Amino acid sequence: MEKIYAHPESLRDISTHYCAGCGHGIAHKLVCQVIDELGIREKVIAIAPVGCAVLAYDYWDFDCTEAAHGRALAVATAMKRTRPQNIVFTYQGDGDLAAIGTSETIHAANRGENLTAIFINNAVYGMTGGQMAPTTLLGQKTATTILGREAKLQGYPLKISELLAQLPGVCYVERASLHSPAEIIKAKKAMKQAFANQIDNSGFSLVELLSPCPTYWGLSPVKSMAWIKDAMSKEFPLGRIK
Amino acid sequence: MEKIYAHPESLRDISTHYCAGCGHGIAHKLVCQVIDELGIREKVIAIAPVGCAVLAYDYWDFDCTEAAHGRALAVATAMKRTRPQNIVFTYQGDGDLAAIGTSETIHAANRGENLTAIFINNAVYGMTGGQMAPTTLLGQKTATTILGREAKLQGYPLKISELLAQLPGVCYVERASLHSPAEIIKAKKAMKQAFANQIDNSGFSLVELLSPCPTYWGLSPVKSMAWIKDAMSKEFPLGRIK
Amino acid sequence: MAEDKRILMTGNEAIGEGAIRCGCGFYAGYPITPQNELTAYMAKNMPENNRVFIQAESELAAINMVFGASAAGVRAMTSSSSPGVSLKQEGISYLAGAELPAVIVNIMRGGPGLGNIAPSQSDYFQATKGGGHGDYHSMVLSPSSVEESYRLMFHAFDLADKYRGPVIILGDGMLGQMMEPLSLDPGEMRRYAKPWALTGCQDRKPNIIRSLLLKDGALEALNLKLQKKYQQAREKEQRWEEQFTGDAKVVLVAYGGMARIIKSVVRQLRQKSRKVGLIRPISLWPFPVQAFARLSGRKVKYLVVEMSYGQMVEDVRLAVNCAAPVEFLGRAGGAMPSEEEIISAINKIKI
Amino acid sequence: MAEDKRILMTGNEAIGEGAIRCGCGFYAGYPITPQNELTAYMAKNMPENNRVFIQAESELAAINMVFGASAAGVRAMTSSSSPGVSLKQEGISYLAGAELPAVIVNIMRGGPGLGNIAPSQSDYFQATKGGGHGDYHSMVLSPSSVEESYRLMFHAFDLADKYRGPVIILGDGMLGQMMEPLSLDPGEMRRYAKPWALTGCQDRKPNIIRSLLLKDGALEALNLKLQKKYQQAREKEQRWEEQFTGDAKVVLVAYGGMARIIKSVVRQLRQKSRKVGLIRPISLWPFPVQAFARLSGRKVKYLVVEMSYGQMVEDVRLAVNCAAPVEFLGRAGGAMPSEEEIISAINKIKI
Amino acid sequence: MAKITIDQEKCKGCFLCVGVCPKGLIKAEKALNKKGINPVKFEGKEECAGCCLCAVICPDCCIEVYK
Amino acid sequence: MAKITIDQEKCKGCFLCVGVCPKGLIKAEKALNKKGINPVKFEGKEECAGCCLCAVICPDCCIEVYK
Amino acid sequence: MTDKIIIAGAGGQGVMLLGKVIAEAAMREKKFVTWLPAYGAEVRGGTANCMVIISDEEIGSPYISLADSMVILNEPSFLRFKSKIKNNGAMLVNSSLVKDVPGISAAVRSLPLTDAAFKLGNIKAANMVALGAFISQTGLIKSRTALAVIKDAVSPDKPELIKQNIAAFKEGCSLAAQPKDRCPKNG
Amino acid sequence: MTDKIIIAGAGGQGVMLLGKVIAEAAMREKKFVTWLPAYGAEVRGGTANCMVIISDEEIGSPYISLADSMVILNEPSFLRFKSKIKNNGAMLVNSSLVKDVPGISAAVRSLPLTDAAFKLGNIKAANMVALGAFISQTGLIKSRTALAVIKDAVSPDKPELIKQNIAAFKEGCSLAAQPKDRCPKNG
Ligand SMILES: Cc1ncc(C[n+]2csc(CCOP(=O)(O)OP(=O)(O)O)c2C)c(N)n1
Ligand SMILES: Cc1ncc(C[n+]2csc(CCOP(=O)(O)OP(=O)(O)O)c2C)c(N)n1
Ligand code: SF4
Ligand code: SF4
Ligand code: SF4
Ligand code: SF4
Ligand code: SF4
Ligand code: SF4
Ligand SMILES: [Mg+2]
Ligand SMILES: [Mg+2]
Repeated sequence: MEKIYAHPESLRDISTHYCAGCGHGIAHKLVCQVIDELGIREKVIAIAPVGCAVLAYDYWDFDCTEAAHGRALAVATAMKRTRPQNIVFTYQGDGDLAAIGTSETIHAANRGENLTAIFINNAVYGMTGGQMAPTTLLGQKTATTILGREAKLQGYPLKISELLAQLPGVCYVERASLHSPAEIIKAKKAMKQAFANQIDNSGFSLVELLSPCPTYWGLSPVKSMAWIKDAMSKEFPLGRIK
Repeated sequence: MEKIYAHPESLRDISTHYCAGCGHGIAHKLVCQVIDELGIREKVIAIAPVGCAVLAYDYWDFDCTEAAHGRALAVATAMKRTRPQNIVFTYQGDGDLAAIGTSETIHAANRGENLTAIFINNAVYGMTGGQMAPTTLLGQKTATTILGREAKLQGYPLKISELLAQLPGVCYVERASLHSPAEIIKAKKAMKQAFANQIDNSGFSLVELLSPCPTYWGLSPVKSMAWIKDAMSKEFPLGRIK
Repeated sequence: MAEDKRILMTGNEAIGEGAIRCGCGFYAGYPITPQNELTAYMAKNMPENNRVFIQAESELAAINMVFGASAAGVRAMTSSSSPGVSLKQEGISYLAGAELPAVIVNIMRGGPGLGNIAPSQSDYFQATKGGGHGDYHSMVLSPSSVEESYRLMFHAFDLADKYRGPVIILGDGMLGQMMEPLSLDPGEMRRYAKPWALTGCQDRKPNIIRSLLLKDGALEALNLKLQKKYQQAREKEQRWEEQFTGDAKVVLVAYGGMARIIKSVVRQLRQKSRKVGLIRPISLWPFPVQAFARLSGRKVKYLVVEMSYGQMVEDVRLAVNCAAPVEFLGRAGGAMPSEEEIISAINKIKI
Repeated sequence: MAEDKRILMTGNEAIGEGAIRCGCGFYAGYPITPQNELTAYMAKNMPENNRVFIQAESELAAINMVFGASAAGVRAMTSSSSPGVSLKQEGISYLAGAELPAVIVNIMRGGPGLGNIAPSQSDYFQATKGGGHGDYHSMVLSPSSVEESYRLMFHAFDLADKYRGPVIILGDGMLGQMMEPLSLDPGEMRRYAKPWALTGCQDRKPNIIRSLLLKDGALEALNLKLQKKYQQAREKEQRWEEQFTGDAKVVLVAYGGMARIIKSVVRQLRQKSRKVGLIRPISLWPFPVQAFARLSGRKVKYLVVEMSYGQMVEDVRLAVNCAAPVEFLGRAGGAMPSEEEIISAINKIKI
Repeated sequence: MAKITIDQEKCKGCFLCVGVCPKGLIKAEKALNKKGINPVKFEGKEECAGCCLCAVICPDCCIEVYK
Repeated sequence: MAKITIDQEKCKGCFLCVGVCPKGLIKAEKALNKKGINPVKFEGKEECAGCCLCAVICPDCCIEVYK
Repeated sequence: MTDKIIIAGAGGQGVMLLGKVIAEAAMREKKFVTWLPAYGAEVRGGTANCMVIISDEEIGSPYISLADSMVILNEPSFLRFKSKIKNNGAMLVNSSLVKDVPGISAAVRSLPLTDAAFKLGNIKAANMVALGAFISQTGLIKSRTALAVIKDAVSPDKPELIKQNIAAFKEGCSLAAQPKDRCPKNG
Repeated sequence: MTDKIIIAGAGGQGVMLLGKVIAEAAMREKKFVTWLPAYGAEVRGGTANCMVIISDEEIGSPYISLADSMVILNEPSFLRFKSKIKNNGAMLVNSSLVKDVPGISAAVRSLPLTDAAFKLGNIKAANMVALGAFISQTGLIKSRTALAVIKDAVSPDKPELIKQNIAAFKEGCSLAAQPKDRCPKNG
């Protein structure tokens, strides 16, 4: 028998610190599969966020740096400008990319930096214990929206991907989801495109992944996937945005 | 004979520090006219930016505060939340609102804060000596884009008003211009609307004003107005955006 | 059996409860460990008490929101932990420059950089010397129990209003996250007139809040005014606790969470009749130099113990002014000196 | 008449030229007075020399871009003035934590808050004690002429690479904006191997740049490593200039722009045979305690003069260690002590 | 039927008013004001329409209009 | 024709694989692993289609598929 | 008298709540008490533990370097903390997850806490099983007080959960009672 | 010998350039020299001034509290700096914009610098008129050196501007020469 689904080469074979059913695990694997398939492992520089995925560098077997919370795309900008021969990507949560890092995100995109951003939207701040994220749905209960997010008080879920798609410097934006194998396969394709764009010097690419955080959604992993399908992807429609 | 065009009551009768032909002078006057006409001078709290208009509080005869560079809308948010009976507005340059303050701008708008923002787009950093602003046009020469702004290096002029208009919490966005009396009259109408919205508790309103900076455009005041008409308003189309 | 009115609370929650009880009308914060319990507490309890709670988009936004609320005359606070507090430095300098009262809580964690989330006292310099730009000082208070965390909030807001400037509560992750019994005695809440606040210029001349002062001499005048306030504070606002300084030959000096540990060391050694005492600075700025001045006639030796590589020890040296030797023991980055290490450091001191 | 090869340059421009000549490959900045000449200079000259110039969207973005370029193994710098440097404090702490070389220029202006754009020395504490969180130190160099502004850049980048950490050039608006003749001698440019840099993991194991250290003891280990480097720097990297300390009874101490003024005071008084001398610290961190230690046997008195209300004076007091009286004269907020004020302060010192 | 007044000391000589007056009633003044620049002056008599265009565009609020 | 292997020590028992297997070949294990949770086990013999759905969704990369 | 207790397990095993219940109960019994949590990376993963000190006098450090007693709910926690128990200390070990308990001089009690909870239908109640066993083993607090705290800890509109917790607590008591101890019947 | 010169006027009058030309010329004449600008709010508005020190020895502060000579181009600058001139100092005043020069003990020269520039067709060249007049008045630098600097200061593809500046400079020389001084013809 032949192994037809194997552990990706770029992913170290150790247990992660993620909760059971956490989408970061799936997304990490996809990143590695794409990098392996494109054969760019030795060229890649990854920028880990501050968020549950800060320890990505413990799992990924290629060059990685940390960035201060929210600043991954500023760090990435300088790396790519000074080392255009490398493939530079950021991997960021919704708090990182769309709250504290809003400015860095928008301006890197607007400059049309030749970068790839993988954006993990789990509608919550995982690492710090489940507070509201910019992407938290209306009505969703979090540690800081005890009665559920209310438009009047906390505003609406921020669709940063749609905003970024408006910018002429941005070449590719797609929203995918990790809630089923079929969607995961689409997500991988989108991510591959986002890396391929960088290889082709096409400018800024971003893939948003709707990703489960069972722990702070208070749902089982299986129910979390259902919630993405039934609730989250209604607010954040899947597909290519640009 | 009757005085049919008078110095607005809310504008102190002193000489400003602005250069000859600077749009800030016109915008200041409009702010005061609108406030006088709405009869809200005693309720108004203005937030001056860091930029050429930082000294607005020397000219406006109502309560004013400074805000750190870019943070006017964060300051305004807290003021309006704690004193909803007041009318709170920010007056900000393009560097202030759309560069260093991007994050505060987007999130205040996204929360749908019941605020009014007057956004002076003069395509340049006036106060610090004419460096590139996020709104600088392609090809425009500034102290930091000596050969003219290039999309590849500095990205495209950022249309933050169009971005903000995407946000459901935003109720009104209009771009007006100060380049002729007719446009100035339209600008005033837009500004009045933006204040009226706040009085009606309608949420976030923003008026962008294309405004001349003759000094750092290297043009005479009259030619600056022509440049707005011929070049700037092509890139930044006038009219109601939302 | 009389019912026990005390409740178990974390230091973080006690800070929140103290703030609410002394009239804090506005809180803005951004999540960060180890102070999340405080943000969560405020998220729940501020609205329930008709106060404003905002989860800001960043620490920068939060401190500038505090600026806004304070300028509007409202008691306002924010909280964070080390990296987040670094981001607030510009804002704190603005508060000082604009003479706006505000309370900033720093529940310190291990640094530098992202570091870790273990308790630490490595931000003493930042808090007391001014991590922001310009010749300003924040007043800095350091609680060392859950009870004191609660009580010092009353004092912090008073100082902020009285001196019109930023007040920092400098705690650490241990203090913030630990629980202790707390009696929620209603503290005294003073009210300060704020004629300078922005409330709309009805029936008065417009007010202006600013820190830009361009006219010849204007900024120097502001600075001289600030220096005068600081001098006044140095005279009136020094706070500390001391134990056994009457006959101690070795005086331990520590603040905050670290002080708890030296206290138990002192208790142990006193049981063995060792002449040790302690000074626990409560106000870190103004630094309680008076505590040291009082002992200047006596032949004591000092041992400063910190969860840092030596920050407060500089202020102790300046306060002691070479009247006595000052030794130092410190560990940081998530480690703290243990009782054993402290005792062995004491044993090394020749008396 | 041999042609004069000197050119007139502002201090800001000299800093930029020095950086370019010693191999700075990346600059990111955000406009702020009084350092705009430096940003403008880099905007023009970095691209002309095939280096990367970015006008960042904020100071925060700029310092984090520097983090990125440095992590990629490139000599990188940013510059700003006081409020903007306050915004960089988190980033500087990260650079220290991740052990990344970088040069940060602060052309100080009047504070606190927005203050004004006059020269000032009010950010000494921030620069030397660590305005960011955690037990780190930036090395801090202070030029006092246009020529030295140029030359110290070579030293700054060397220190950054050698000790792998942030180096701050602490100038003031006077120094940054004034012009003086400058000979552009090519300085020596050392190259440091950077096996830790992120360049893609071809033919080697992956590199990781991080400052989060969660494993038991890991962050303490980093801190001990940093402390060791700092100790080494304290031993090897103290720099200062002194004049007439051999027989001086009053030694003036000042740095940067302020030192120019005490130099002319010393010159004047020496002409009148007054026994005054000066120590001008060039490295503010590590502070040149050796300069003071050398004089500890002699009966001198010190007068520290700053454009602040007393910051460096604390380090002088700690360095002198009560071996001699230390007086202080300072003005800030755009004002600086004049020659007359300094002379009258000297006259008040009993010798 | 209408007229305008110009505060020549506040005038910065931007000449924006000059350009917008449909009747060309505003001219440069020869003399310098204290700022060291040439302000403008009103030269209309009867012709001024009181249209306020000049006043509307004046950044320095130097112009008032009477009708 | 196909089979999967499951690394039970890495398995976190999220049961996502259980839910997606079209043939219901993955079941909870009774015994706890060292993490203290119930991992899953493969109970298919011939039926496994080698469709990889289980492996694709596994967040912890515990599953490898052979065909 | 000062008692220092370390409670450790995996995130999700409820060690924090277990510690809080002990602390709250001790407070109600008029003791000085501190409770100190330690989390993994910011919040999740790895081991979680909390430290509880109960004393008749003011408590210095809430941090425990050498514990009088311990509750160990999983294997990594055992490995991490085994050196921190006093020689004559009392250690309650969850034998469902910790197979070997080598080289410990403390009085070790190994009980299948997770299995017991599993049998009761809620694996998450292992912490309450542990509580019952622990106070039976150590007598540090009265089980009456503990039961009162357990009831107050859960909001009254979840009577099912309260019941489960109490059942788990009692199961712990009886587990511990089996060879040597007995669970006070009036608890 | 140390000469301290303050040059002040409105933003846009070219005081900075005027100072730079003097400084550059002095440097070429092998002097120690400093040039220090002062702007209004960040950049614009109000008065602008610069301070130039020329010396045979190393220069301490570039800041001037008492000037040996001054060039004053507008009225607000006169009011601001009139107290900063030495008793026996030399002050060149732009009489086009400064009408009265009361209470000054320095040697005041009032010349219509702006009017002169206006007549030459470029009001912005008033600074060059001032330069010519100032060095004629004070002899601080050679007019030959000044002329060389003026030429180098403008890019050679703007010959018209260079011509204008030189004309303005010469006009300044002759203005100053009219009652007492003479402009070196070989300048
Ligand atoms: C400056 C700063 N602010 C706050 C934090 C605390 N913090 C760590 S991660 C995080 C947010 C995590 O949320 P997200 O980016 O959505 O990532 P997730 O954990 O959900 O994957 C925060 C606020 C920090 N480390 N630094
Ligand atoms: C934190 C900080 N960064 C930078 C500055 C310097 N600064 C003052 S105003 C300004 C930009 C002004 O541009 P804009 O907002 O467009 O206003 P304008 O002057 O053009 O009206 C800058 C960068 C500052 N004061 N504070
Ligand atoms: S908290 Fe949420 S995002 Fe973080 S590891 Fe757990 S499930 Fe994943
Ligand atoms: S610099 Fe530009 S924006 Fe600033 S006052 Fe002058 S013209 Fe106006
Ligand atoms: S009111 Fe109209 S017509 Fe009269 S001067 Fe002004 S622009 Fe001209
Ligand atoms: S528009 Fe106003 S400032 Fe400009 S020239 Fe006319 S009157 Fe003067
Ligand atoms: S490969 Fe397909 S059929 Fe086989 S176990 Fe996995 S999901 Fe089931
Ligand atoms: S998906 Fe993976 S981790 Fe989850 S139960 Fe299946 S094998 Fe275990
Ligand atoms: Mg998230
Ligand atoms: Mg602008």
